[in-house]
Amino acid sequence: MSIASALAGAGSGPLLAAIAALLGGSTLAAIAPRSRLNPRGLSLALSAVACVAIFVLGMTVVTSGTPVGARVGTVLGFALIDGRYDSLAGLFLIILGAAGAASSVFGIGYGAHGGSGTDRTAAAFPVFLASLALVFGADDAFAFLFAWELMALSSALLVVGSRPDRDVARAGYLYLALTHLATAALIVAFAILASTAGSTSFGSFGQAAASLPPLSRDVVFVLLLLGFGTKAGAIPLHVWLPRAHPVAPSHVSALMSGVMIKAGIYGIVRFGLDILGAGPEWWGLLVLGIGVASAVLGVLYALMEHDLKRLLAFHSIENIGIILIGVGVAILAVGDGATALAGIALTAALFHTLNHALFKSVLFLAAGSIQAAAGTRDLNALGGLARAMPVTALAFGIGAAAISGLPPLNGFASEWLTFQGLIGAGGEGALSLIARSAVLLAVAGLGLTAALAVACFVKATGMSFLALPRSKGAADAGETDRTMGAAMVSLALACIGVGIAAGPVSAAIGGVAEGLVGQQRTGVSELGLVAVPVVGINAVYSAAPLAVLLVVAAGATWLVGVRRRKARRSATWTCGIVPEPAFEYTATSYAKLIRLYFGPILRPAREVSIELHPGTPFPRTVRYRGQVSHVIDERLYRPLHRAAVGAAELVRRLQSGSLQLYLAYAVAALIALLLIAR
Amino acid sequence: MTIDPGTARELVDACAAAIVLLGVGLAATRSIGRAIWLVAIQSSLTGVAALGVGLATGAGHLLIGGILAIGVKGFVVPLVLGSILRRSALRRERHPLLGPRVSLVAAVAIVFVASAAANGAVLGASVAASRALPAAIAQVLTGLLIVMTRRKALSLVVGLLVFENGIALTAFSLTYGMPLVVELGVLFDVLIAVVVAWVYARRMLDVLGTTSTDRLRSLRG
Amino acid sequence: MIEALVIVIVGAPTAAGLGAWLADRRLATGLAFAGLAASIAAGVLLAGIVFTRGPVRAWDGLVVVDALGAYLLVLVLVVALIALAGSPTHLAHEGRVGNFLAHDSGQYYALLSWFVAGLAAVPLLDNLGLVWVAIEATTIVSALLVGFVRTPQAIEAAWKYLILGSIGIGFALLGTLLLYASSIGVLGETSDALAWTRLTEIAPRLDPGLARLAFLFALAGYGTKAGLVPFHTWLPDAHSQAPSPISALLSGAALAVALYALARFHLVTVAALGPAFSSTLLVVFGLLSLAVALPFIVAQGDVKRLLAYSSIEHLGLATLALGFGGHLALLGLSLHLISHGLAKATIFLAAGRLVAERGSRRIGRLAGSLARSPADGQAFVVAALVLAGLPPSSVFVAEIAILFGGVQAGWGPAAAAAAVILALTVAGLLFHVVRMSVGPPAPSGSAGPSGPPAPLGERRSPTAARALLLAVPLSIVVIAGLWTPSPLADALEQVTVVLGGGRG
Amino acid sequence: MIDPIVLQRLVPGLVQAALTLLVAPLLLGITKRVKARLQYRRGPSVFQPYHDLAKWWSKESVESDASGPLTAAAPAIVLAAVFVATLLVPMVGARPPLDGWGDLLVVVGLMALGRFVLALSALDAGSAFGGMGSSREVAIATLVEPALLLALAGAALAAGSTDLGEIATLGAASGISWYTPALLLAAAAFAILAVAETGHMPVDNPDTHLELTMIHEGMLLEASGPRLAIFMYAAQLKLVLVAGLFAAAFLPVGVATSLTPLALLIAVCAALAKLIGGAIILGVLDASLAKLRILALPGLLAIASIVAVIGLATRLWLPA
Repeated sequence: MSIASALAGAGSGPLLAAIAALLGGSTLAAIAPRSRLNPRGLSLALSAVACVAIFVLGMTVVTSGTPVGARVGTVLGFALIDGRYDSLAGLFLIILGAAGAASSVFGIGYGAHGGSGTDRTAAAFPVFLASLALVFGADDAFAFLFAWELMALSSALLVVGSRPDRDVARAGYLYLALTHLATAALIVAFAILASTAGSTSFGSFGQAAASLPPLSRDVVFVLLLLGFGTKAGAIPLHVWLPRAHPVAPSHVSALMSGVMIKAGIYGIVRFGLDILGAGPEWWGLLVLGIGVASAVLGVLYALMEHDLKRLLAFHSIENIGIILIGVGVAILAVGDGATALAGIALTAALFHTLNHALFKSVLFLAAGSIQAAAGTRDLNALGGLARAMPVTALAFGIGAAAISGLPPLNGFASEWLTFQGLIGAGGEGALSLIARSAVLLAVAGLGLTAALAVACFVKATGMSFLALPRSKGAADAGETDRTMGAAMVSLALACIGVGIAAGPVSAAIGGVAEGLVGQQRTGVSELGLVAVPVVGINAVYSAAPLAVLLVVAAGATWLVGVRRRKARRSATWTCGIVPEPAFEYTATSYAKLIRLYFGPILRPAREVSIELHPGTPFPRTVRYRGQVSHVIDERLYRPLHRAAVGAAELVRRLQSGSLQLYLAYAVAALIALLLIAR
Repeated sequence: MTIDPGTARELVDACAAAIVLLGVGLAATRSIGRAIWLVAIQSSLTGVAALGVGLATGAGHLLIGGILAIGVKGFVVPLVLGSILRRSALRRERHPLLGPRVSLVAAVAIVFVASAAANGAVLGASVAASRALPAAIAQVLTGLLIVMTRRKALSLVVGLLVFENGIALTAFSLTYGMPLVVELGVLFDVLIAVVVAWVYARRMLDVLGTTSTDRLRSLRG
Repeated sequence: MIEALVIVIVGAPTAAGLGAWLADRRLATGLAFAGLAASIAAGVLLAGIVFTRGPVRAWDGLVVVDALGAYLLVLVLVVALIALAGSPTHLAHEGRVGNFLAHDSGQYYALLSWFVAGLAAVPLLDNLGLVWVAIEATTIVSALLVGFVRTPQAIEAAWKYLILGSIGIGFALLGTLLLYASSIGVLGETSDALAWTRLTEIAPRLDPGLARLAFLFALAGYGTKAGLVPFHTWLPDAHSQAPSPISALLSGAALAVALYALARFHLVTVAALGPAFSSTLLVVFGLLSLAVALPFIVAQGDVKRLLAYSSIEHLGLATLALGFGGHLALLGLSLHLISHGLAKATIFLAAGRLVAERGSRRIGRLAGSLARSPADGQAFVVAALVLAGLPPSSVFVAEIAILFGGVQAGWGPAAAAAAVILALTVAGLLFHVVRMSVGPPAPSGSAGPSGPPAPLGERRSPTAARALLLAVPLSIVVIAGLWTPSPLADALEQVTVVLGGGRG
Repeated sequence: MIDPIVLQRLVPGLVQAALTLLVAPLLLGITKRVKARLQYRRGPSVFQPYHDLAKWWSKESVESDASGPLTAAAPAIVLAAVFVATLLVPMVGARPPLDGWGDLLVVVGLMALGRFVLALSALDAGSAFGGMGSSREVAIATLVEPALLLALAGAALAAGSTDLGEIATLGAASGISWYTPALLLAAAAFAILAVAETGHMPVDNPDTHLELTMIHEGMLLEASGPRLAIFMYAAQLKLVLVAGLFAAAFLPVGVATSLTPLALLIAVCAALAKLIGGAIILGVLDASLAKLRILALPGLLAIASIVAVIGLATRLWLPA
């Protein structure tokens, strides 16, 4: 078994070997004893180079369209590594390469601040990258499961390794346990497909899925959705995500949010569209429903958080929801044979996957640098960092604008495509009336999500960077060092670049979508615009010219109106009192109106305790504690957990200690056997 | 010397009947001392029955098996158990899980169930099949009953012995007994089992001060 | 030549045991190691012969060793080596805490050697009756070992183990008897009426009623020894109260030996009645063991009982695989048994040290063990991750093979249920492992002094050797999870053929 | 020479751009005048907004010492966003001035960009009023935007494309049959939302300076001099944008489909008529409605959403 029996493309074989060598090297470097040379930094540098190589490999595969493969090692008759990188896998490699490189570079600086956990678990970072690369290319059930579980284990180690205390351990445990449960669903689904196909290679799963009776095809689909949905963090399988991401070191959270949860999306797309093929309409509607629920609830809960990284974690759920809306419409369209619509929807989903990896990574890295500089992640204790940390502020601002889906950045381009898919589906005759109504309601859902995202990121950006610092830590925060700055700025520029080059990028991604659903209609018209035929007539969003016009108009207004005029600075008007940071709106108060508007869903509870100066009506301290009930955690997981532990306690009474009773069990079982099995 | 098959069958039937009676007695009795002697006699009877059939069919291993059974289970075991009984203060099974009357009824019921099961089972014919099999199955069930309803450690060992007698009788009645090597092995294992039980009974007396299994309920869950 | 090897395999430890019984601590340790070393040498040689040249016979059929027997022999001897190597440290601690006196270690090594001899004899014997005798002998010897420490709990555990074990295995004797009765009906009273080689040949002509009854009793009997629910009740007490090297041997090897005996009966029954009857029973009992072990693992407080229930769960999985049948599942089973043996032995030793150092078995009080004793703590965590079946371990490969094989063999729903239960069990296991290893070290008012070496002149083996002892088996299991060397693959293939899995 | 096709698209574009820029303050003046008249007051002249803008433009700009660089840059971005949005909406010609650059979703996106920057800059001064105005603005937006998209989706489905040029051309061409019940319901929903979007009664009172009730004004509290002028002008331009969007999507009558000067003249008159009509209606609403409590707003905007949903339902389930 040669190291890389490359299927095609002479150049890509050595590239695969290079990637393997680099990641292997960085793992060894991380394990090396504390030598003079900083092993952690070396390992992260090697990882960064490996990620660049992965990015190049992804680009070659997507642009050349010829799949690249490698098959290494056998365990008990299974192939340990069996990669076949077609254009879909290539796209995800690009995502891994970009986000991975930036996170590794950021990690170098971040480590120096002691923020990235013990050295021992540093070795898990390159393993995590390697497992991600393997998952996206796996072409064999065992190799996929091997990479999948290795990804879960290495990321859990990175999470737990950061700070060995009780709640970090609990978060790491919950994450590993839930992912393992999801993998059980995957194992069963793969087993069913493998037994009908007679082999464990994904290639043979295609016909096997076609030959399955409808009921077991539905079972396989639901199992796969359960398994991949948990990894993607879609509602109601999301509970681990807001607990695990904030606890991990920031460059790991960026990678987990930017790339790892995309493995779930990759799975749903690879199986939902590529392998299982056309299915009944309720498949698409189920994914669409999960998408809308994840989007709306994700952003709602994000709004209520005032821990910056938990807020970003919930936003990952929201963006996964937006991606799943695109995937849901694609599955719906493929099921009903509307390939043009499927092409648009899938392109939108894949484009948003790329965009989310970019802006979510920059936001998490910025959150990491804020925590390193100001020592806290609590928005209510930040403020006024823009002056002290201009680079982080700029990067976070661009990321915030992108995630809120504002033109001309990349977030808007993919959300625009998703809207086109939805409205197109609404007008698509091939879909049933129920599906078309559901899709149009999804338009409202996505609109609500976009508006809530704007609210959330005005809050996050405003509370962190503007006005006066609310705590001493925020007051004397300094700018982070150059490597962290470089990583953040490069990602922010990527957001702007992809935003402006939305035409060519979405055309390339359209090519990937075409490979899966047979047709794509995102062409690049004469002015470098994005042309999307909705039900026959083109709708256009030309990113580049609009961006230029916006800059020119804004620049002109600024030059005429503001630049020459010297602005006098004086105190803010606060009804005559000397202004203090306490007057400013805090994150909790900013989200108050939305908390009241969406009360039925969030069911806010608040507790105000006022302590008076003894004997006088004047309050000495007012303590406000409000929190929002996470309906899924309370209604679904907590009762389940209580029931499980209760049942366990009940069954444990079987082992009551009495010898005579034990013998009675054995005799009863034997008699039962004798009576039943004769 | 050989005896004709006719008398061998009567001898076996007599032994079987006696064994059943002893079994019922064992189930009923509450004094551990008496129980030990009853089980010793019962074991010896199985040895005698084996000797009878051995003489009738001239099967050498049955003879050796019978003699050894009488020797080991008839004499050595009671001595071992007796030594423990003398050291422990409690000689009676004060309140077993089933009262004497109920366990008596249970023992008799077991005999009927066993005979029904024996006839029901489609078994190969063999000279001693007539009465020995129901007795054997009865002893197996009685042994289990005793272990499940007694509190004292020694009573459990007695129950174990009745159970082993039942199995030996089944072996001998179904198939003229196992091959010699296996027969010896089984006897050897029974002997070590009793010795180890003796070791632990003694250690229980030293550490716990009593051989009642009520004190042995601390390991739960 | 085979006869000589067999004599050395079983005889060497037995003789060493006799010598050790009377000798003082240092001589007893030496004797025990020598006996085991000889036995391992002979065993590996015999296994090599069997795997290269096929089954061997000795003493006109009394001893027959085929691929399955050789595989089990190697498993037993390897786990025995791990257990024996862990004994000096354990005895040193027990001596310091005063649980037993200096002269006891002689008896300990003697009993351990006899226990190993008994376990090693089982795969060599052809006659099912003698297999039963050997297993019963190991039960009794291990009963003495379980209760070796003179604490009330140990006595309770040993007593229950003895009584329940003897009665349980009594049922197996009944099963053997019924099989013997049916085989006499066909072969007449010949000497090899109970030889499983002959039995599988004449199986189709056996009386179906008797064969069915025989398997039921054998399932009850050997199920007790293998820890199948509901016959498992003695196992958590015995494995958690025994000295940790003995628990390692019990969990790693003794359970596998019992399953081997059950497998022999299963093969005969399949030959006689076709696969439906016995496979269904094995699958049912396998699933039952998985399901019942789950709550005990999730809501567990004592670390050793946690590992005992994990053994019940893994043996349930092995029984399930045996019931599934088919090439893939049985290949998974063969890999699973050896991996479980190694990993479980290591984790018991590591847990033993952690408990000894902390002086308490409560998982809550063992918190922060990674910080307190990094070597043992890390070994414990790695072994737990391996046992949980996370990727780089061969247990993961075996589980995937078993589940895939199960669906292939038509047991879709059972495999699905097993997959879910396994995942939940792993969740429970990891919860306790995380609780134990991470977290702030509990206040250090620990009872067990982990201070200077044992006053009784008991010398603990150097820390490097101790760390190596734990690292080697774990690295084997991890490497086996990444790459299957051809000799191992070939051996596993032969074992699968013997188990009725047919060619790949 | 410039070839005719470019000319054909350029001329209406330039005319529309000039028209919108010039008429924006006038609309506000008309609204205030109508409101005053209905309140039996003479009210300021309709050209008063022009004077205000000029006044502010010449005044000195005062910034809060707590604010950062964003305060200076925000007005430019807000105005640019709204201005570019107006260029995407066909008011005079059937095709928008920037034909083929963006559709109604891009217009909504640009409005969101304007809102994002305005709300963010309001926080920069660190005063409670800025925070209050900003949080209310974004909260109301979360209620408006879903219904807005549903209403516009109704129009898009009627024309088969989200491109405003396509919608206007098809609307103008199909005459009376364009006004199906579904479209009318969408128009009604859009009308309610337009009021909320432009910050008029009953959602927000544009004239008040009472801290506790103002939303849009609250954000501009710290703005002064040219920055205030630009913000106010952007707000006025937004009124034109929303009215133009309504006209293009739901009332595309009188839109110039050919270059002839006559058609151009008619189109300009029609556009002016629609804009002034809208301003008058807003004036009447301002005078007759009381401001809704902030917590009662969901009720009003829920009505709009339901109307939009019914519109879509009629389109899907009972096609004509």
